[in-house]
Amino acid sequence: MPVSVRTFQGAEEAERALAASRTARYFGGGTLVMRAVNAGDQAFDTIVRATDPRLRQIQLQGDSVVIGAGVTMAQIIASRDAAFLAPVAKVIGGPAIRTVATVGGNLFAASPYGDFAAALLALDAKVMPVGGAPVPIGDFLDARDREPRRLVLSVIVPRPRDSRAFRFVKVSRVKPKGVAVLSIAALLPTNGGRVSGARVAYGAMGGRPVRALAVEQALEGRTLDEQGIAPALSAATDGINPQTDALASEWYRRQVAPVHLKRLLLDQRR
Amino acid sequence: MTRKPLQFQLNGSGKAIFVEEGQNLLEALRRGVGDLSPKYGCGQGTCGTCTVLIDGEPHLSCLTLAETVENRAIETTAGLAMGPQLHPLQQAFMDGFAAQCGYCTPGMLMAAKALLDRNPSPTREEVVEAISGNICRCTGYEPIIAAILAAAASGGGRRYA
Amino acid sequence: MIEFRKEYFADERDDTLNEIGKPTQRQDMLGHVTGRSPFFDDHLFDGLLHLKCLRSPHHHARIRSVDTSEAERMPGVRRIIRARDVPHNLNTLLSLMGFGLDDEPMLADKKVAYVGEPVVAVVAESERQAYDAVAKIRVDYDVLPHVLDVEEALKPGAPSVNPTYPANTFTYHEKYDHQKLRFGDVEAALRQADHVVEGRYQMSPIEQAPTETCGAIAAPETNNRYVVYTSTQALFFSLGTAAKILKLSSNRMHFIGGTVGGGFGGKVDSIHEPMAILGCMLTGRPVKFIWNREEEMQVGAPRGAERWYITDGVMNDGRIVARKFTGYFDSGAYTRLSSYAIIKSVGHLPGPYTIPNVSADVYCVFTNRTPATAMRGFGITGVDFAIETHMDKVAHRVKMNPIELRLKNAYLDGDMKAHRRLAKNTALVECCQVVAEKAKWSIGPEYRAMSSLKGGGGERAAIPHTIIDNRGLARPASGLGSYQPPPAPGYTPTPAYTPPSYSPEPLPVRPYEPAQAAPPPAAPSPTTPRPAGNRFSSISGLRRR
Amino acid sequence: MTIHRGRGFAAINYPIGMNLGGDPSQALVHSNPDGKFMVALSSIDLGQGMKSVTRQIAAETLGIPVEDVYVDTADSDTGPHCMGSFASRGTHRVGNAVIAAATEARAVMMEAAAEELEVNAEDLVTDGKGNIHVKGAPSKSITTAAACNAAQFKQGKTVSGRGIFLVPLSDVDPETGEMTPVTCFAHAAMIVDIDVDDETGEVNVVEMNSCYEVGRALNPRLVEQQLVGGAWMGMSHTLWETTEPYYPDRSHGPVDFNDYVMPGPGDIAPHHISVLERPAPDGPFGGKGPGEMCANPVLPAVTNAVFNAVGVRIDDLPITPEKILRALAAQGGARPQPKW
Repeated sequence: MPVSVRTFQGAEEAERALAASRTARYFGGGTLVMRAVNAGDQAFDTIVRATDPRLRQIQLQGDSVVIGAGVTMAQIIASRDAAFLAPVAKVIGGPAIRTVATVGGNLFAASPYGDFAAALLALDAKVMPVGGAPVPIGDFLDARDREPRRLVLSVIVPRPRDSRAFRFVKVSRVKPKGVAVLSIAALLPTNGGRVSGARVAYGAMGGRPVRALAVEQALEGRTLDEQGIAPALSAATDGINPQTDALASEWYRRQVAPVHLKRLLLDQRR
Repeated sequence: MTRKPLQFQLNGSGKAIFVEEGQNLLEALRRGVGDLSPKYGCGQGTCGTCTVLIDGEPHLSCLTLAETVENRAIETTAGLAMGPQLHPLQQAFMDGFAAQCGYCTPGMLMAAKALLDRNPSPTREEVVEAISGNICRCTGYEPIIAAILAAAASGGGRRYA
Repeated sequence: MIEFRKEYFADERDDTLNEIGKPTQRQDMLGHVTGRSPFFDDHLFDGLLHLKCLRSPHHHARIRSVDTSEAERMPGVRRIIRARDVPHNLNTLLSLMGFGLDDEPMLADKKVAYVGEPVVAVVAESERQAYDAVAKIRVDYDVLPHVLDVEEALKPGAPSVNPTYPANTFTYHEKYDHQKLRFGDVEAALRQADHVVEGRYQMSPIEQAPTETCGAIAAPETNNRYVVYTSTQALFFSLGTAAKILKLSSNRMHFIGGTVGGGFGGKVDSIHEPMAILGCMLTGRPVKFIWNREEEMQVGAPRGAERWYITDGVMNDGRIVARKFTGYFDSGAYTRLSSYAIIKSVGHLPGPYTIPNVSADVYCVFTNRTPATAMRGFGITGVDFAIETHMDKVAHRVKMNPIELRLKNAYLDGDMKAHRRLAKNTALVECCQVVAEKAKWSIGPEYRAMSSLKGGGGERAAIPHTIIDNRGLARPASGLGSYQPPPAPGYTPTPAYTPPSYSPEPLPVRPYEPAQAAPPPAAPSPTTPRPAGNRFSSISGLRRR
Repeated sequence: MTIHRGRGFAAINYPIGMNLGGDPSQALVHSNPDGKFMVALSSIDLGQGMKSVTRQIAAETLGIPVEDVYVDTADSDTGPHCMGSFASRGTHRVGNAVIAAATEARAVMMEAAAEELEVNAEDLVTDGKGNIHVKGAPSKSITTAAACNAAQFKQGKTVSGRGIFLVPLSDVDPETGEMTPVTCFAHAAMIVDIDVDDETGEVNVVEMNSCYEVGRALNPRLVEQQLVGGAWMGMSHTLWETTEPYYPDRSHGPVDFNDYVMPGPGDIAPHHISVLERPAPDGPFGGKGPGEMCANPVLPAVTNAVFNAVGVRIDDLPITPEKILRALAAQGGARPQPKW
């Protein structure tokens, strides 16, 4: 079936068009959809686009920054308001991918992709569906592969009070640009030198970005030194089910997750 | 199969063609306009051989829905030279023997131009980052990195920016 | 970064030539940097059709039925191509050089033997329409047991992969299920050695990964001919293969190529040209057949995996007195070039060393995976990895400087090699010396004083008393003889494809004249001794006359 | 985290020219009336520089400047038979065929010049700059352009030549493997320094030192291209590449350049190369052809460096971080070996 392209002014119309057809796909930046079209993917025959300016906006809203789903990684890198996310955006693909890869698209990318979504998960972002109410990103990701997809308008990202409290690392086999063996995003608020309310998320350690709840609990009230993080490291993969793929096996991902977690928590850069 | 009219600037001159729905920019440039300088390498966004500049930014033409470039300015390797006068990047690639089979070269040149247009005197790390989405199977990258740095040193970034 | 050490072998060179040795710019560089170098797909045709294949989802299966009725009704479809549409649907690449049994169909007919094997081809107005139609083809398979490991494939009762070679091994010299190398008495030497060092080495399958994927465009030309723009790296391999498969006179095809976006061995197999031409013959329109990247990586033949076992007999002083190889080349489902790579490999053993006793048994094994083919260093890269990793183990065992171990065993001008020809023009010693000096890896004065030109020959030129055997006589079950594809009616290999019987006029001197290296009387053979050296063209057992 | 430095060595030789022979290549050379030459081949330039190296070979043989020669590759209507560009046969086979063709064409050009100068062709030499003159008497001279023009318009001679190079097919003995595999060998030795991270199994290639013997370097820049790019590919074969990550299991086969990993521009290490040139007896002007062999020493050198760094032998390529980690676990940790 030939592919038809439907472009809408408003995100709401686009959402309605998507909801009306099981064989329609939303076109964010094209990194997923155009690749599928080029490969003759038979799963969809309609591409839905929206030119809604809201999708491309980055704006401050209280303690949060609201990032349109159509905002690209290049926009994130250039944005002052989203500067804390630049280190994450910088490791998504090469320059020519970052000019099109969108925040919204990353929310739907299957492992080993989706590093940006892992960062949003650690930052406790909320996903705003078109014409809906904000959904905690964790719930959104859990439902992602089960429920019919809804068009995302934006993500609402609480800005870390202390920029040093947010840390991110992407481990890949190829330098400087490679797909993730795993990525770790950690929000590590401290109170009197002790961690309080940590959020830690993995990318490429399962079908979709997942929180490391055991690690978060083990970090509570601890100091970020060899001794303080020891319990967190031993809990690094509790409740985590990494995948095996061309880049690494489940075994390897389990082995090195604590190592890279340690280096992240101790802020050891290589 | 419905076809849509499309107008855009290619290397400074206006183009008006028809594209099939769902057609990517790479095919539109190659078959529609006859600019064969961007090459097909994967159609997946993983090799960079089809890199072109859209409004000055590097894009993978195989992942670009052709109809989205309406009224935008596209640059390809075919437009790099000014008549017989090679662009400093082209000259540096020649002088540095930075091509073997030559298939990745147009994409490399565009990725490099995107860098130099913004950052006329990049560090080695910035050059490495700029071509990190472009696969070369022949050269081992070193001659390409050296050529881009040489072009920058020659003021290439500025002269043609 | 690079230096030319002209002082080495200076007296063997005249460095005063006009053009040779000059850093002349590449003739093709301007085309490359302007994006104007004409690769095969840089030729535009009105009404170009696109060809895509339906491929096997199974490692091994019998094809029960194929239903293309729905696909034929899909928009833009101009032709569905089935096995029965291929004039001569069984081929092996090296038949063009006069050896090899035809063992691979262009489109699978009775069964598929690897995931990705093409079964049906669709020719349509657009690439998308071809994909859409392929998706509508229904094939009913009987899944068969499969084998993926080379040593498993050799066990009795293993699934038989390739009907032409039912025992899963290529047959050499109409006689053996492997290629032998015998030089001296390895077993006796191993018994006398101070140390026996063993190793197992596994080379992975490697994709050539040219940035330009393989493809060809065929178009009707005037005079009832076909013009073919191709990415082949072997123009007359592709031309001859197309002529044979399509039963088409070679001069009715005009092949144009020669500017290729990387090959590395992956563009020898000549798969796209005959398919595109057939599409063109059946539709009367220009047809393009190109692999997408996924096909290039998983359907395109890699350099196959190799498994090597090496056993060395070593003296305390580091002299290697015996080296024994057992090698398994994973050929995948069909022969392509693996049988040939093994001969090349055996001729290379035991590496650049003079070892008085050497033996090798190397098997070309069929498994249910993508067929293997040439790739940069085919037949050598894998075994060199094995040999040199093994040398490091030997050095460690005898507690010796690894470079000194190499030098102690290095081959020198005039030494006899295991394939019974004298070494000439060697330079291993100098390479070791120079790199040691560069990297400040110290070696003893006696080793620094060595030269490839000195100390070779004499006793080292002798061919030792050699033990031979008839292990691995091809099992009667072997398809040889029992399976002979009918020579394609109307197809007669043109002279271009059979080695000319004459020798061209003024030739540079060739080092190895058979006369100068006449084989010594071999040790008594348990089998009827055959005249040393049968024709290479009969390695496969099928000799074209 | 502990990083262990390791150093590995390997030495190799490589058979140049297709194994066993029986693989002819042909070339045709002809001039225009103004003494500018064309070389017609059906050989392939896939990046190795076939067009360029045969152009220099033709110019050298004809005795004219390289600018006066152009090479056309791979047209089956105009280019005579060639088996193809593989098995390190291109430079060796096609180069020799071009020498034969250019020699024949040169002879006609010299006869034409001799007739114009009224001397014997044997007494004439070319200066490589477009002139033909009497040995020892540079003043008695004619340009190659004038000679070719006279051949065409006055003497009715075709300044052209045919060449073929065939190494006759070798026998192979089924019992002993006796054969004449090839006519010459290239050589290489390499020392690689690497770092191994014993917590992640990651390997970082720090530096490569190499010495390659390639016969005469017909064009040093083309040789450099092959050696630099080939060593990169050797790194890649050792530490990154495979179409079947869990061989012999077929699952998880890469389908794109994200999964089919190769060293990126940020992974490459400084490579210091020394080139030795021992001319091959039958190579074109002694050239051997370094295209295939250049990757080979890297695989074992890196593998041996891993052992030197952490004391584990990984005999199964590619050496992924996982394989190193599993081996270290089995060994009970890194055991750095003495450095040389």
